[in-house]
Amino acid sequence: MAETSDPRPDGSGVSPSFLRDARGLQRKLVEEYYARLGSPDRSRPVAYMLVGGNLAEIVRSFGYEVVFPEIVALNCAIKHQSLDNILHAESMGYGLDVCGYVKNDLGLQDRDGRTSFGQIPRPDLLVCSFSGCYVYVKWWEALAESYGVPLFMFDVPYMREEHPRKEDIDYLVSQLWDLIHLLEKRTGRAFDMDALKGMLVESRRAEDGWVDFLRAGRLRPSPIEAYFESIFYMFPINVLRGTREAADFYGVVNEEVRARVRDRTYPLPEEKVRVLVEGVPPYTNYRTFWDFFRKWGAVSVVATYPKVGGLFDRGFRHDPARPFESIAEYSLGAYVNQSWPLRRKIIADYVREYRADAAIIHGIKSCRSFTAGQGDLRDWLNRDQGLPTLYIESDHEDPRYFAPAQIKNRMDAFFESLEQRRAVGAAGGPATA
Amino acid sequence: MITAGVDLGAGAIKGVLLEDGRRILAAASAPARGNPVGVAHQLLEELGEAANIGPGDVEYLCSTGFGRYALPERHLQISDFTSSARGALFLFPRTRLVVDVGTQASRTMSTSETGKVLKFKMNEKCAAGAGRFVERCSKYLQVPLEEIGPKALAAEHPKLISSVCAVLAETEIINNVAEGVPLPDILMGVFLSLSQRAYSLMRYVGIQPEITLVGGLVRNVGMVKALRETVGLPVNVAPEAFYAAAIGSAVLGHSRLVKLRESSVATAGT
Amino acid sequence: MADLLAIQDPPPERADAVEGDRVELAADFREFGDAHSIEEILRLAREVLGDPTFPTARAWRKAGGRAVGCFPVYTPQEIVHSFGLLPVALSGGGENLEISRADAALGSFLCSISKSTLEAALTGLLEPFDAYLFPYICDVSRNLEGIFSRVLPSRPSHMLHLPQNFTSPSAIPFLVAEYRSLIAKLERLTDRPFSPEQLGRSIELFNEQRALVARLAALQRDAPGKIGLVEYYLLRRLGGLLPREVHIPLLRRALAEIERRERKNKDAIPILLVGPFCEQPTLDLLQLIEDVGCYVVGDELQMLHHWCPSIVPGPDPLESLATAYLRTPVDIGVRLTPTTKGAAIQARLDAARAQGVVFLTAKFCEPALEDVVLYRRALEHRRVPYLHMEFEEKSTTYEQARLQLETFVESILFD
Amino acid sequence: MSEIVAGVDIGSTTAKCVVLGEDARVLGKSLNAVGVDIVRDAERALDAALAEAQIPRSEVAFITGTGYGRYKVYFGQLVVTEISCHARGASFLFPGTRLVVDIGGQDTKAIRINDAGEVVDFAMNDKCAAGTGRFLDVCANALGYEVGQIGPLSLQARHAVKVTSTCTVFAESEVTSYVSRGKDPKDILAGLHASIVNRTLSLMQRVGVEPEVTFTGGVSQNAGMVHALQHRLGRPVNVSPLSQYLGALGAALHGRERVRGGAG
Ligand SMILES: Nc1ncnc2c1ncn2[C@@H]1O[C@H](COP(=O)(O)OP(=O)(O)O)[C@@H](O)[C@H]1O
Ligand SMILES: Nc1ncnc2c1ncn2[C@@H]1O[C@H](COP(=O)(O)OP(=O)(O)O)[C@@H](O)[C@H]1O
Ligand code: SF4
Ligand code: SF4
Ligand code: SF4
Repeated sequence: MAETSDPRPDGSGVSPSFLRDARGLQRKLVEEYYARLGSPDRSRPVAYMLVGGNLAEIVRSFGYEVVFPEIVALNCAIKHQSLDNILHAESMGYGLDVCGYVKNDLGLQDRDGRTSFGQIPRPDLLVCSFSGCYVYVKWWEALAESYGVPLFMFDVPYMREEHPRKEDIDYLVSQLWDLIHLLEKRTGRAFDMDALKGMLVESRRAEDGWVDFLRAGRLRPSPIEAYFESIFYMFPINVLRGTREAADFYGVVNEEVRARVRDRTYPLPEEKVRVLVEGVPPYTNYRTFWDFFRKWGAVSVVATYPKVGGLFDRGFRHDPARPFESIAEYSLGAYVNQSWPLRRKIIADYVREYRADAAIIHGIKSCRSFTAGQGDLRDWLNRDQGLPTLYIESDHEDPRYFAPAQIKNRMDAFFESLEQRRAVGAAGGPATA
Repeated sequence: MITAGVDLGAGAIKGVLLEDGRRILAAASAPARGNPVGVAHQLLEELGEAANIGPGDVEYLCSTGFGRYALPERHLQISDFTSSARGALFLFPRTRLVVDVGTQASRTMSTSETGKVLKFKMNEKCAAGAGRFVERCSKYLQVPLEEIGPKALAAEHPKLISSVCAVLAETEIINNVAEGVPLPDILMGVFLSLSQRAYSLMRYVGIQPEITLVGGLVRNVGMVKALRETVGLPVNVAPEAFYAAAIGSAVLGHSRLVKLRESSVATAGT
Repeated sequence: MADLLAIQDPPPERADAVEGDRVELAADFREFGDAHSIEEILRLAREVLGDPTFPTARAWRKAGGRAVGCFPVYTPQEIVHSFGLLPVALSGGGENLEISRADAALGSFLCSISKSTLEAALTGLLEPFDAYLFPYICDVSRNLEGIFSRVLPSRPSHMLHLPQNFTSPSAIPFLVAEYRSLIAKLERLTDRPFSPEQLGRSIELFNEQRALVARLAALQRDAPGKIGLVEYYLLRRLGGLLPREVHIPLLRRALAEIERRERKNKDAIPILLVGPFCEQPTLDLLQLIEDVGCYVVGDELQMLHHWCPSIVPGPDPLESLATAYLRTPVDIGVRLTPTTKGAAIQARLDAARAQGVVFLTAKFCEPALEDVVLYRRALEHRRVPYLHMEFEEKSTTYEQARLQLETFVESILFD
Repeated sequence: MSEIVAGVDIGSTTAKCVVLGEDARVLGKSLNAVGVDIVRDAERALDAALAEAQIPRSEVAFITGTGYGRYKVYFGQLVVTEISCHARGASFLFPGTRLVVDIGGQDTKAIRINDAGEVVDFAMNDKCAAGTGRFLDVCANALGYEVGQIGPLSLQARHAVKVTSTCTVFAESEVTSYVSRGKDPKDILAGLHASIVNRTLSLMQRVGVEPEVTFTGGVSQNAGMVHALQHRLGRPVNVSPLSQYLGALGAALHGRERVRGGAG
């Protein structure tokens, strides 16, 4: 129960005090990246790629600049530019129910790629990693038609068993070679295995650092915000993987995390509830959303969303000793490429490993890949796992679907009921230690 | 040659008498409450009186609108899109894009120079983009429908509505009132939101040089202003555009009648 | 009728099944076996369709047979059939199924077929099936299978990954491996080994059915006056519900009767109906399309049993199947188009001599929605009239649909 | 210190207030429509209930605000969501309650509670305004009835029509189209009620249908809805003339706990 009225009814941006240097460095990396994309003397060809199961290292080893329209879309949403793009896409004929990322991107492309944070260049090549979302196929198909550039389809089998079959890996590796031939033909350059291996070394270093960061959520209290903070720190692992900057970045982050533990600066003054968060964030209003957590002393200690680029914390690593096999294995490991039984298992493990007291599922109206079945997940968590779980819904890109009053009401009620039950537990005996 | 057009709309029933496909003799409307067919009959009677003609003088009756099949004595029924487009063209012959905002739906259609509908689109998903929404606002905000438009003109910082749902949008408006947003800003916000929705339909069918607004909302100066602002182009409006669908169906009725006559003359001649 | 069913090897527990069951099974299907006139066939079809409890699968099961529910579109039912199992199309709950539980599990912004299929699972209506087969045609069908594995843990369900890379030579061995995973489950289910010879025979049988369905479609295209859209649809729809051995002769009889009909074509606009490849529109909506003055001369209705024109037999039937999917599938929204959408739709317009396109897409069906935009652009460029409408498998009012369809027709007819 | 407490529930449609005496007896209550000035509506709700109770404001020890407008109850000392309040209120009136179904003006909630009246799990309609009191209001209006009339009328239906529109606004046109097809308004109403119950059931299943169900919120005053819900569940549900006030009552009870907790 909340005493007195809410100090920040609109939840307008309060800068979390615990974010320090790493956040500044992350900003710098983002700015530099977009500046590079937008620079008029850019000589490198551009490949568009999807985050899940992407082949950034291979493509980069041929000198390509890589653009991730999903990331551009979420940046647009954070900067309140997505609605214009979405409306534009709707006037092109994209229906209300089409994924917001797709609409943002296609709307933006049709408006010449201008954003407040930089000019998004047109693609010379489209690499579609069909890993975890069918919409990827449709999206890249649309881009291929409007730009008339080649589309390479990297078909990644959906994970229904914990371990891939030999045929899966063979299929993936054979496709990787097809891609290499295509890249050789397009750039006139020969494939350079050493360059690739060199990048995989950096990728691996970044992945190790990223996993260290994520695992800090196991501490109690957690020195990190595994959902809202990770949103920032995902950028290097997803966009700059394979570069030295990305790998170094996590060194800085983890240094800061250690300092936080030392100085006892935590995401919140008091960690009252440890939350697992599942689902894509409402980027258009993520500050407001965050405030709804903070008001109740709720810290997310683990989240599934930061794993869309790869389940590194479950063991996948790029490996210069087995370049192709490891890339193949990696591409299978996008979070949404796991079947529901596997997803449930991952979540159950997280709850245990991170000692979560509750789960919040944020469903995205226009993303079926992530969302379809989250109701069942809620039911499973609540009933089979005995974990109090709240389901709320809005959109990642479309601010029209974020109803603050409704969401707040639900979150208030949820945390209120947790508090209430805990209070009773305390009266009846010792509460959680 | 007198033809009648009757538009049995969801909110209002409109009727028009047309002479020789060129001159409007009379036009009238009545709310579509209770028995729409009864209302239409009554309306036709009134029109006859106003135009000073007898019941037998109407040679062809063409219906349109939501209830177009309900009128038993119709000679022909035409869908709303086709009739509104034709009506808009009758009023503004160079119209190439028609925006029709009625009670339950907004529609747009692009037309050829002869009034043939080329492309069209209506708001299917949500009802927040049409006149019924304005009616509800009028009720909630306790501003009579006729005054909503003029009041909105005084807006300085219109407050747009973000909710796509008509019902939830109401709550949003109420919140705005509670937060002290001035009434004109709220009202203009409503019209701008409606216009934006209409604009996205318009862009779907393709923006054309000459645009005409028809349907109930032409009576609303706030809507007209908002639409012009949103589109950034001139938009034709005329008081008669309220009756566009009825006019259009009378016009189509007329050409149909002419065709029938011609063919019967032709057969008689041979 | 009884001898038709004898083609199926008796499943293991049939051994001790009482004779009465067999008689009853025969009795249930005899109606179809005996139904000679179109009217009778259609009446039965409507009855089967109006009943959300899968009467044909129930009848089959009652007699000791086993059935597998197959979600659209590209499901290799031949494999299911080769195990002596009855593959039955899961085409949604139709108009008669109330959705109350599936919303909660699945989510709200989803197509109706996914919800009604889950609702059926949650309310026991899928009881007649021993297993369920889902193809990865979209994220919804894929996730649906994942929920099945929780809500129906005692019945195996399988999700088949359909490759989207149509050029890689390794796609064929990969898809064969996919089939093998399915086969492993079916072997466990039926307790009998996979037989390539039997699969070869099943493929032949399905090809026969495909050829007949193609004949029906050709009739619909070339002499639309002879066959009503609803008639056409029902005949096809039965193909996914009845044992193939029953459907084939039935379709033959129906074709013969239709071909004999002396009906002239009306002055209607020949159109392609694009979009309803998965969720199915109501019969009333189909009727409406015809009523307003359109002939549907090309369509994507009820794809389940003709996801490819024909499977070319080869030494390895699994490879034949894989090749058919990868190289010659019917091109719909849940597959990467090899050329451009413009070229694809133009080819179809030409083949059917259609004058316009009606996009009828299931509400919330994202693959279809995204395709429409590309098609639209191509059609506008070619000045082909089109209309886009959304539908749900359940609806009671058609005012909006009628309005739009009429306008579409008027826009072509009037000048 | 007095133990007189008040709960003020500012909903999307109505403002309700309940004043509880020392023995947790309802001394006064009020119900008003909410307009554009929520702060004033809250004041008015309290004043009206106090007037009925014949108690001056100074004697009220504690005021709790709840409902969508709870943050506008500036004169209160505590805010609690209406979910906790309906739970508490329902469990107070019907101690065996394990599932509360609250259908208000703008949302529908299913709340699973424990024997202490605490919320264990809840679900709310997440899809627009469909299936709520507003839905019935709009449809009643379209048929030309007052909202109070439609429940009883629906009970006289013979062949309920099927209402499929999932949207409140389009349900209105569905209703109009049934009218123009000459359907009996009673049958249409029965169809509308059935369709809401169906949606409500889906929410209830989300949290788990428990044996003892209490129906609260304004729509529980609608006999047609009560009937339809009981029919679908196949057993009776608790309703009370107070059920529209349960949010306010629950809020008052929460306040009472505070007062007593502080005293004890
Ligand atoms: N005098 C008026 N001032 C402002 N708006 C009006 C006025 N008269 C009608 N309207 C608007 O027009 C709408 C009715 O439009 P109309 O085209 O007649 O609809 P339909 O044909 O669907 O019945 C009403 O919902 C109302 O919002
Ligand atoms: N006597 C009644 N008969 C039928 N329905 C009623 C009655 N009184 C109120 N309602 C319904 O209750 C709804 C308001 O419920 P309420 O719980 O007060 O809503 P909220 O708390 O959201 O303001 C109205 O929309 C109306 O449909
Ligand atoms: S996973 Fe979801 S958000 Fe991402 S592209 Fe697919 S549908 Fe869109
Ligand atoms: S959001 Fe509102 S207008 Fe939209 S479908 Fe729902 S009730 Fe209808
Ligand atoms: S209707 Fe569309 S979205 Fe739904 S399961 Fe079928 S293909 Fe997928």
